Order: sequence, then structure tokens, then C-alpha cells
Amino acid sequence: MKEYKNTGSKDTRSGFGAGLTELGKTNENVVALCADLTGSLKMDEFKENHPERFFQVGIAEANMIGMAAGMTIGGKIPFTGTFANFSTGRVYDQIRQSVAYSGKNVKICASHAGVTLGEDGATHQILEDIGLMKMLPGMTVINTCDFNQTKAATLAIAEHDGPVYLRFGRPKVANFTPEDQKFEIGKAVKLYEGRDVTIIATGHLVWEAIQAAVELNEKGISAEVIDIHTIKPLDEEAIITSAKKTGAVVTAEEHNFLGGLGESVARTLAENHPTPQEFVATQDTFGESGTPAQLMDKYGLNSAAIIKATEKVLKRK
Amino acid sequence: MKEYKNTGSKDTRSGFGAGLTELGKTNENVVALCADLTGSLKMDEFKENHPERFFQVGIAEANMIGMAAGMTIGGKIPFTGTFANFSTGRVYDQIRQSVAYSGKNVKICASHAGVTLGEDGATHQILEDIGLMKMLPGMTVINTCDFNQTKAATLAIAEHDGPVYLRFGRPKVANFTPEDQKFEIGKAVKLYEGRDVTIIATGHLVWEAIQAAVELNEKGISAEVIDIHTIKPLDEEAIITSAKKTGAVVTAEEHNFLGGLGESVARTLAENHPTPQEFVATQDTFGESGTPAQLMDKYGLNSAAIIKATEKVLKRK
Amino acid sequence: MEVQLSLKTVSIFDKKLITGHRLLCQSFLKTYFCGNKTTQFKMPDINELQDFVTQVRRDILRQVHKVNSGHPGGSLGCAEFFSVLYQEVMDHNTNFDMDGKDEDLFFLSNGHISPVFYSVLARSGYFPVEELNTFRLIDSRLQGHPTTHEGLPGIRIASGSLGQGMSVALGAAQAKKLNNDKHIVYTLHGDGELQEGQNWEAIMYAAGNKVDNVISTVDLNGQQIDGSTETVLPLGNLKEKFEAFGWDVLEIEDGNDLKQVIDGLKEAKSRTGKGKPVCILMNTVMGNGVDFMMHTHAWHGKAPNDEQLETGLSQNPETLGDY
Amino acid sequence: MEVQLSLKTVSIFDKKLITGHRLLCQSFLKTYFCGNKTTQFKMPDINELQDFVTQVRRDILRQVHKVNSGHPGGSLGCAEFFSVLYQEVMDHNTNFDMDGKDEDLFFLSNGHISPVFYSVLARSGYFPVEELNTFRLIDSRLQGHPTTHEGLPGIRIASGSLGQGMSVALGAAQAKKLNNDKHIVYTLHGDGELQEGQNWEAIMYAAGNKVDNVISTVDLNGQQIDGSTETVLPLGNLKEKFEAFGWDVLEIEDGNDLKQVIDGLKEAKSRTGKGKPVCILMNTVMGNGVDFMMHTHAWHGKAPNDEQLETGLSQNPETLGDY
Ligand SMILES: Cc1ncc(C[n+]2csc(CCOP(=O)(O)OP(=O)(O)O)c2C)c(N)n1
Ligand SMILES: Cc1ncc(C[n+]2csc(CCOP(=O)(O)OP(=O)(O)O)c2C)c(N)n1
Ligand SMILES: [Mg+2]
Ligand SMILES: [Mg+2]
Repeated sequence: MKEYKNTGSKDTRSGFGAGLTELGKTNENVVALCADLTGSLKMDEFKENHPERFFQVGIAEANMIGMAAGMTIGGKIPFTGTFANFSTGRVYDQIRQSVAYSGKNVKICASHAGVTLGEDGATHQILEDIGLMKMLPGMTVINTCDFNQTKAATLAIAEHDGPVYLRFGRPKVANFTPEDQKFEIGKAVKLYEGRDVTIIATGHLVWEAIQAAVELNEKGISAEVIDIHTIKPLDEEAIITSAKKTGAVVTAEEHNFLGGLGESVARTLAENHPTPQEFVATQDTFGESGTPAQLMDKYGLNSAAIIKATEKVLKRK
Repeated sequence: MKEYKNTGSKDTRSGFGAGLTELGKTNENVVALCADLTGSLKMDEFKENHPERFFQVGIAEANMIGMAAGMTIGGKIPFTGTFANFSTGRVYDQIRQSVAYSGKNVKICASHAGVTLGEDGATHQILEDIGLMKMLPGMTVINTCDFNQTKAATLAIAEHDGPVYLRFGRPKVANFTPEDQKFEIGKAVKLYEGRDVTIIATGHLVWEAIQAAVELNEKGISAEVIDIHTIKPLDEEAIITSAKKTGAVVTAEEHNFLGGLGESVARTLAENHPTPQEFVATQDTFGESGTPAQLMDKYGLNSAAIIKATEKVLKRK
Repeated sequence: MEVQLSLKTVSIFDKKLITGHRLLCQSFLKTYFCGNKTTQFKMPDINELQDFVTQVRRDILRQVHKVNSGHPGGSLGCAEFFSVLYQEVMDHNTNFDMDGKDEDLFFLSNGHISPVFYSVLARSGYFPVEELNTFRLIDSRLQGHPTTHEGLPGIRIASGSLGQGMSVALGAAQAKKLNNDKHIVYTLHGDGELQEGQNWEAIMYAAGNKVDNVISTVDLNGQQIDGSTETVLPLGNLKEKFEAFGWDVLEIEDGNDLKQVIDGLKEAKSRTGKGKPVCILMNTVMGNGVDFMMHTHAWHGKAPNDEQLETGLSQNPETLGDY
Repeated sequence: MEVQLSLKTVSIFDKKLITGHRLLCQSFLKTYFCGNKTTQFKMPDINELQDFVTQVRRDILRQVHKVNSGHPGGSLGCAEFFSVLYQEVMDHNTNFDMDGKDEDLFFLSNGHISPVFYSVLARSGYFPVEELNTFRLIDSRLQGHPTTHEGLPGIRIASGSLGQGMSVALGAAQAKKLNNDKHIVYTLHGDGELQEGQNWEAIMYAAGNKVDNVISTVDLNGQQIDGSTETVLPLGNLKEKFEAFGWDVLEIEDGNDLKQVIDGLKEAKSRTGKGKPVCILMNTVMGNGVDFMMHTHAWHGKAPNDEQLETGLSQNPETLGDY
């Protein structure tokens, strides 16, 4: 079994920061906007290198989104940065009208998604943002799993013409995808080939899925693991092909089981190849304060939960 | 086959208005708030009868939601009224924090949902609101199908303790459910028993589903029709039982196929009884200007679309 | 006499325009040379402009009447503003390019008054005037609210959901500064619309960041959907508000008087580039020019019936040719 | 001497309190009779209050230090305000009832300064002070930002996402009017928080609808996360802004001076019921009372390490007993 090595834990938001810094140097059309969270978003370096291309909008996310839309008129490629809740739910209608419906080339970059935001608690821990953004026509929705992938995604979305939602997180997590990876929007990455079950994971759950697959392998269960960094457009072919092969699916996401990746997969399969599926996700509750690890544990967002779900879905085959 | 009679076309929003008027007389704790759309929401009568309990907040939906939350402190039962887009996407974070997470007894009542809003076009035609609201823990989500049901639902939600999203529409549509119905939140209504396919419809699509079932019956296809006015909490038992019986499902909603009722049903079945399913819904596009009928037609939201979907899903059984 | 600059945006070389602008073109061919782009304005012919405005009013009524839907009240009140802006003030290019570099830009925040916007865009040469016939019809580029989604030339952002336009304009204005483009970004907002908090975010940002290449006009017609702004939610003293927020504010006492609108916009333009965003508080009459529609919110979003249309049109006789 | 009214909300009959409030109770047993509800305030003992504030500062530091997370800066700057409000000004009932009829209410809009809120609630008798030990821990009622979700007495709305609190307060204030309840609704807002547009919607509503049973205080510490408000997004003249929006505005020159806070809140209270909402612009020092935390945004949301905690505590010696 292939071994995925953690080359040193890093936060995904730093991957975004590194990507943005690089973009600042290579693409002069890239501008960045932030709503009073420059440090948290790791945008300081971009700001220092290019003060004229950095726009501090204060605590006014709606204005930030509108301004970003306006900056595309004039050829800029705006990257907005704030926490995931304030990047989506706070400004849904602004994104809807001024960005998505208007077809503007805005990159909405969102940190601190999910319960791993930690101690700040539920008002800051959005578990619905994937669902919010995936419902907008024309929106690309990406949730990256580690530092390297986040950096690669940040570079890739600058090349993509159209609105993008890029979701990443706060805590340090394993960094295991290749440093030199090419990030293909909309293309699922198969991490393990398997026969018995397909585990489709996104974001922080990808590393957990790898751990689960290793453990399952020891138990004699062969798990196919798919890193589905792009939730929209969804790589339906990869999902259907794998589900046909294994006949059982587990989805894993740091998100409410309502409206997110899990439901997108269920819908894809219901339309093409109905398959038993289990949902590793939060179960329609708000989060709470705690350390990221405690919360992943309490809300069933780790390899143990994936293993449990796998065992359950296998019985349903 | 049972005949459902249109007792005279009426708009669902007038059902809301009638319900609110009645509540004004019977429940002195009921207060109403509106963001400069009193006439469109049919709240005039309540306003005239109880000026002291009617709060005109102007074009400031965020403030309206916050105020409604605050009014529950002091024992009021606030009903907010504006268009569906401004009731949800515009104020998602306000609903999330001040209403849902705070557990406030606010009734968010939303008219002009979906493409049947008509000529105003896409900025006003939200096709994501069911998805938005269903992802919020503790939120009850209701989409009514005709005048009588909307009125009954309006009365029922006043009795329910907790946040509710009530979605209805603009155009006159068939009024066919009983005038004296008891509205049970979370309980699906079976309109036809059937063997071959389960049609699960909500809102304006319920009448279309009835028409489809009648036509399908003539073609020798026995359709079970479920009016699923409550999308959350979802009557999963009714769905699973019916799917087990028929082995094929069509969902029908005036909403994006991403994130709405269709995906909730797909998720329920994937977890319990994987079943081929087709989705009558908008296909991830924005709406546009046009008459309600033209738009229902263009976006495949009518009995013809339901029949086509049924025929397709039957081939997949 | 400086003739070069009036009605400047209508290119007679654009074939699509010839039919629709028959009268218009005839009239200005008599007097003017039509340049495609210019930068200053001098001595506009008020009578020509008045004819333009009258025709725009007809267009508004006919668009809305045909589909029995749309917003005549606010549109009529802003006919002078749009006409002056596109015919006399803005340095713009009818050869539409989304980026709008090296030209002035305009953003309509209160998108519901699309009928006046469409009429003026068409009659300024952005698209054939005949297309006004498709207003709010299915498959049309002339959506109920302006949108980029259908590729209508002249539109750079969708609006309709109120309160978002100023933010967009500020972004465009900041992009202009980055591009060393000295042109101006104009916006229009409803007065009721200012109840939306996002406006005040933008208003605060603009002053704090010295976005002084923006001129935002407020259509002070005192009306919104449910009644007068005074009964719905009083806006109080808007001049004080904008000034307290750090803007340079000027007023147009009668926004339905062409001369005042021209002077007001000229004055506003002269105040740009001085470290403050500029606001024009423009008093208008909702439904202006159609007697039974005036001074009331009743026609905010209601179409005239056949008879009412006739009355309205008779008060605004054909000048440049109906589409 | 009027003794009845100081520290009035602590019920010595509440068993849960006895331990945590040992020192506190001892101190006021000496002088005061503890009533559960009162309506006026007179001659508070400033030294007693100062001890209360000092203890609150200790509580803030200790809460945040323990979990290495939370917001000490804004909390410290508002220690006087909260102490005066709950100890001297508000007519409130520690026997918590969500509806809060016939008592004053308080809403914290800038929810991140929960440490000061929790400390003052606990020491006013809403819940055991020992519970401060659970701040930001998993399964705690003392969430990172205040919430009703875990049933913590004293909290009537969740906050944390900025800008929503004034709207909620206005709703509660309108409900009070409907209920013929003459009590007052108090709110607190960060200065940076005022950049959120929803505030201005609420501010406009309150004036337009004469919501004159509300006293909103702005914590003017001049700091937010990324720097001073001046560098992030200047708020300009807030007095002019609130006044242009129709509010009655008063200022507290030094919001870390107990007497000024008491006088300011008294004065504000006397201005309620006169047709205008009342705003207090309260100048504070972020991080007040802990020298190395003062006058900088650096401690907005950062916890002290062990050593820094010691320094901070040494500058604020135990007065009422640590939890
Ligand atoms: C966010 C939002 N809320 C509500 C509406 C519905 N609406 C459309 S126009 C209007 C009134 C606007 O008033 P004003 O800006 O004064 O424009 P006028 O009526 O004068 O044309 C309202 C409430 C909307 N389009 N967008
Ligand atoms: C809607 C929203 N946007 C952003 C944040 C992140 N945030 C938390 S506190 C804060 C700064 C608040 O500044 P201020 O109100 O002055 O409070 P202070 O720093 O003085 O305590 C920000 C941006 C938030 N909590 N909510
Ligand atoms: Mg108006
Ligand atoms: Mg501050």
C-alpha cells in the first residue's frame, strides 16, 4: 500500500498565503481585499510586497464582495479574504448578484471553515458554506486538504476565468500532497485504488480518509480513496466509476451532512447508479468551542468515524 | 382515481395573508415585520387591523431579522415578510446567528420564491432558498402548494415553538387542498397511492405532479404522489416506505436541483434504500424574465417534465 | 459655437442605429458633427436634449405598458439625469467593452428603473432601439433588472437586489486608479435604497480611502414601494449624513430641470480629484412628465393600462421616433 | 446614606454563589442590604466598585490565559462599563428569565469580549464564578462568544458575528413598548464593529421610529484586529454621524474612569423617553489595566503566556477572591 508521508504539519491557510504571495509576483492583475483579518488569512506578505494592490476594507464584508466585483471591471483579478462564514453566509446575496450572476472573475478565499476553527465557537464555525456556494450557478467550489494543495489551488484559480470559492482552514494538519503538483480544477484525485468501498473525502477529511484506508487494509478491507478537492464542478465520472466498482460509498467532509459534498454525491449516484452511502459529516448541529482535535472527535470527523461508516455501509451492500 | 378539484386559482401569498390576518385576531403575541413590500406580501390587512403590532422596517432586511429575533425576547411571535431572496440569501448570517443558533421563535415568511416570480428576473428569483434554510440546525422549512395549504401552514407555524422558514409564491395557481385541513409540520401528505413510481413534489410542483399522475395513469403507469410541504424535518419514513414499494422516485421542486428537496431525498435513500431518482428542478441556472407559465415551461417545471422524468426513471428500475 | 460635443455618443456609422434613430440622426446631422468620444461639454442644446428626454419618457411608458410590468415611476423621474449623463456628461464609448478602460463608467444601483436605462442606452447607440420591444420578455437581453448575463452592451453589473451598486462602483474606481485611468465612475441610487446598510459601508469606505473619482447621485423622489420614505422609514437629513461620512455633497434642487441637472453634474465633476468622493442629492418627482403618475408611490412598479398609456403618451409627444 | 442599591444584583441566598463570592459577600454584608431588584442608583461606593473591576480584570486574564485563546484587549477596556452597568445602573434580575419582562436588558453586540461579560455576570450572581474555569472549553456554557445555545443565564442572544446586536436590541425595545414595560435596553458595540452596514440600518430605524428606550454604547478604543481604526478604515466623526442619523449623543471622555462611566450612564438614562435613541461614545483604552497590553491592537485576540499573566495579575491584585 502506498504510503502518504506527512512532510511536516502546516495550516492550509498558509498554503493560501504562499500562493497569494507568489501570484503577487507573477501576475500583476491580482489584487487582494481583506476585511480586517489580514493576519489570520496570511495575506500580510502580499500586503507588504504590494501595498498598492492590497485593499483593506474594514469589517464590511458586503462592501468587500461588491468592490471585488467592481475591480474585475478594469481587468483586475480580485482575491477576497476573510473567515468562511463571513465569506459566504454573510454576503450570499452580494455574491449571488454582483459576482455569480454578473459572471465576475472574483476569487472568494475563505479560511477557518468548519469546526476546526476551534475555540471561537459556533458563530464562526460555518458548516454550510460548501452547500451555499455550490448552489450558485457558475461558481467553482474548492476545498483543499493540505498546505501544498491549497497553494497549488490558489495558483490555479488565478488562471481560471470565473468566480471561485476556495475553502481552507485554520489548524496545522498533515502536509502530504506533492509540492510540485499540478492542480486540476474539477478533477478528482485517486489516492488509493480499492475494491470494497469508495471513500470520497474533501478538505481536512482527506488525511483522515488515508489513515482510515490504511487501518481498513489491515482489517482486510480494500478502500478506494478519492480526494475530491473540487465539489463543483463535481467529477461525477470518477464517482460513478468507483461506485460501480465497489458498490459502497462513504463521503467525508467537515460540513453539515445536509447540503454539502455528501448530498452532491448521493444525487449523482441516485441519477446514475444508486449505491449505499454513509455520511461522515456533522449531523445538523452547530459547532462549539474546543480544540480542533477535540471537535473533530466529538463531531465524528476523523478516521475512526470513517472506519465506522465503512463498516456500516459494507453491511448494507 | 381520486380527482383533485381546483376550487379557483389563488396565489399562495394570499393564503399567507389570510392566515396572518386570522392570527392577528386570535393570537395577540403575533407581530409582523415587513421590509417595504407590504402589498406584495399581502400583509396590509394585518397592518390595518393591528397597526401597533406591525413594524415597517424599510429596505433593511438584516435589521428586520435581528429585530424579529429581539422581539421574541418579550414573548412576541414575529412574522417577517419579504421576497424569498431577501428573506434568505440576503440575511443568511443574521438568521444563522440571531435566529437559528439563538433558538428564537421567528417565522420567516417568504413570497415570490422561484422562477414564478416572473418578469423581475433572476436577481429576484431565488432557486436556492430551500437549500439555504435546510442547512441551518433547528430550522423548520416549509414550502406550500396552494392557497389553502399556505393559510393552514401560517396558522400552524404560530403554534410551533422555534424558527420556521415558510416559502410561498407570487402567481395564481390551482387551489385544491381542503379548506379545513389540519397542517401537520413534518408530515408528508399522500395524494395518490401508486405502485410504479413515487413522485415527491413540493410547492407549485404539487399541482403539476397531480396532473402528471392523471396522465401517467392513462398511460397505465401507477404513480404514488406525495406532497412534501415540509422539507425539514423531512418525513423520511414516508419517502423510504414509498420508494421501497415503487422502486423509482421523481422529485419535483421550483428550485435548483443542487441543494434542495431532491438532494435531501437522494441522501435519505442513499442512507436507507438506494433508489433510482430523477430530478425535476432547475438545472443549475439562474432564472430570467418572462411570465410564470413561460418560465415553468422553459425551465422544465411542469407536469410534462414530471412525466418525462418518470418515463426515464422507470427505464432505470 | 461648440457643436462637437452634444449627443456625442450616437455614432451615425452604426448601421443598427439608422432606423431607430432616424429622427434623432436627422436632427443632429443638421447641426452637429458626431464624434465617438469626447471629453468636455459646452453649451448643450437644451431643446435637443428636451426632445431626447421626451422620447425617453415615451419609451419608458411603452416598454412597461407592453408587458404590463416594470417600474415607470422612478424611471420617469430620472429621465433627465440619464439623458444628460449619457448625452452630455459622460465620456463613454458605445463600442462596448466590459473593462471600460479610458472611459467614464456608470453603475445603476437601483436596477428596477431599467426602462429609463435601456431607453437611454439604446438611443445613445449601445443597441438597436427596436430591442426595447423585448423588455422583460422571455429570452430577452432586456431583463427586468439590468444584467450582464445576457450580454447587453452598456451593462457592467447586474442590479435589482438593492444596495450593492456603490460597492461595485468603488471597486471599479479603485481599479481605475490602479490603471492610471483618470476617468470618473458615476452611480445612481434610490433614496429608499439608502436604507440598506451596505450603502453605508461603501460610503464609509469611499471617504476613508479618498475614492475621489466617484460621483454618486441619489434620486431623492421621496417615495418607495410602501409609501413615502417619510412614512416608511425617514431618511432624515441626507446632506448631513453624507457630510458626516466625509463626502463632498451638492444638491440639485430640481432634478427634472435639464439645466440644473447639467450644471449639477458639471459642478460635481469639477469637484472630483480633490480627496473626497462626491455625492449629488437630486430632488426629482416620481413619475415626472405623466401627470397622473406624479408625486405618488403608486406607480413605483405598476404599468399603465391602454387608456393610461394614451394619456401619458399624449403628454409626451413623439420627438425622435418611436421604436 | 442610601445603601440599598449597590452590588444589588447579588443574592446572598443563592447557594451557588456563596463560595465564589466569599470575599465579595463578606465585603458587602458589612455595609449593605442586598435587595434583588431596585430601580434607582445613588452614591455607589467607588472603592467597592473599583475592587470589583480589578477582580474582573483578573478574571479576564485568567480565563484567556488558561485556554490560550480569547480576547483580552477589548474586555479589559470595558471592565468599568460592565461593572457599572450590572452593579450600579441596570435594574435586572439574576433569577434569569429569557423574556426579561419588567427589567432592563443588555445586549453585547461585539461578542468577542465575552471574558468581561462572563466575569461580570458570574460576579453579579448569574452563575457560579467557578464556571469561569470552563471558558472556551469543550462542552462548556461559556462559549468563545456568548450564546443562548448552552443555556447560560444572563445571555439573551448569540453574538460573535459582528454588527447584529443593535437590531436585536431594537426588537427587544419595541417588544417592551408593546408590553408597556418602561425598562431600558442597553447595548455595547465595538468601534470597528460600526463598519458593518447593518448597524446603520438599525441606527436609521431607531431614530425614524423614536425607539427612545435604548442606550447604545460604543467602545471607542480606536483599535480593531488589523490595527487602529484609523489605519484600517477611519470612522471619522462618530458624534456627527450618530447625530446626523437622529440620535441623542453623549460622550464619556474616559471610559476607564468609574465616576465618568457612572455619570455618563446616569445621564444617558435621564435622556431616555424623549423621542430619541441615546448613544454613548465611550473612550476607552484597549487592554486597560495591564500595562503591556494597553494602547495597541496586538492584544485584541491574543492570550498572555504564563509570565505575562503573572505581570498582569500583579498589576491587578486579588480583591474579591479568585475563582
Ligand atoms: C434588497 C432588496 N430589498 C427589497 C427590494 C424590493 N424593492 C424594489 S424597489 C424597492 C423600493 C425602492 O425605493 P427607492 O430606492 O426609493 O426607489 P423608487 O421607488 O424611488 O424608484 C423595493 C423595496 C429589492 N429590490 N431589493
Ligand atoms: C461579521 C464579522 N466580521 C469579522 C469578524 C472578525 N472580527 C472579530 S473581532 C474583530 C474586530 C472588531 O473590532 P472592534 O469592534 O473595534 O472590537 P475591539 O477589537 O476593539 O475589541 C473582527 C474583524 C467578526 N467576528 N464578525
Ligand atoms: Mg425613491
Ligand atoms: Mg475597537
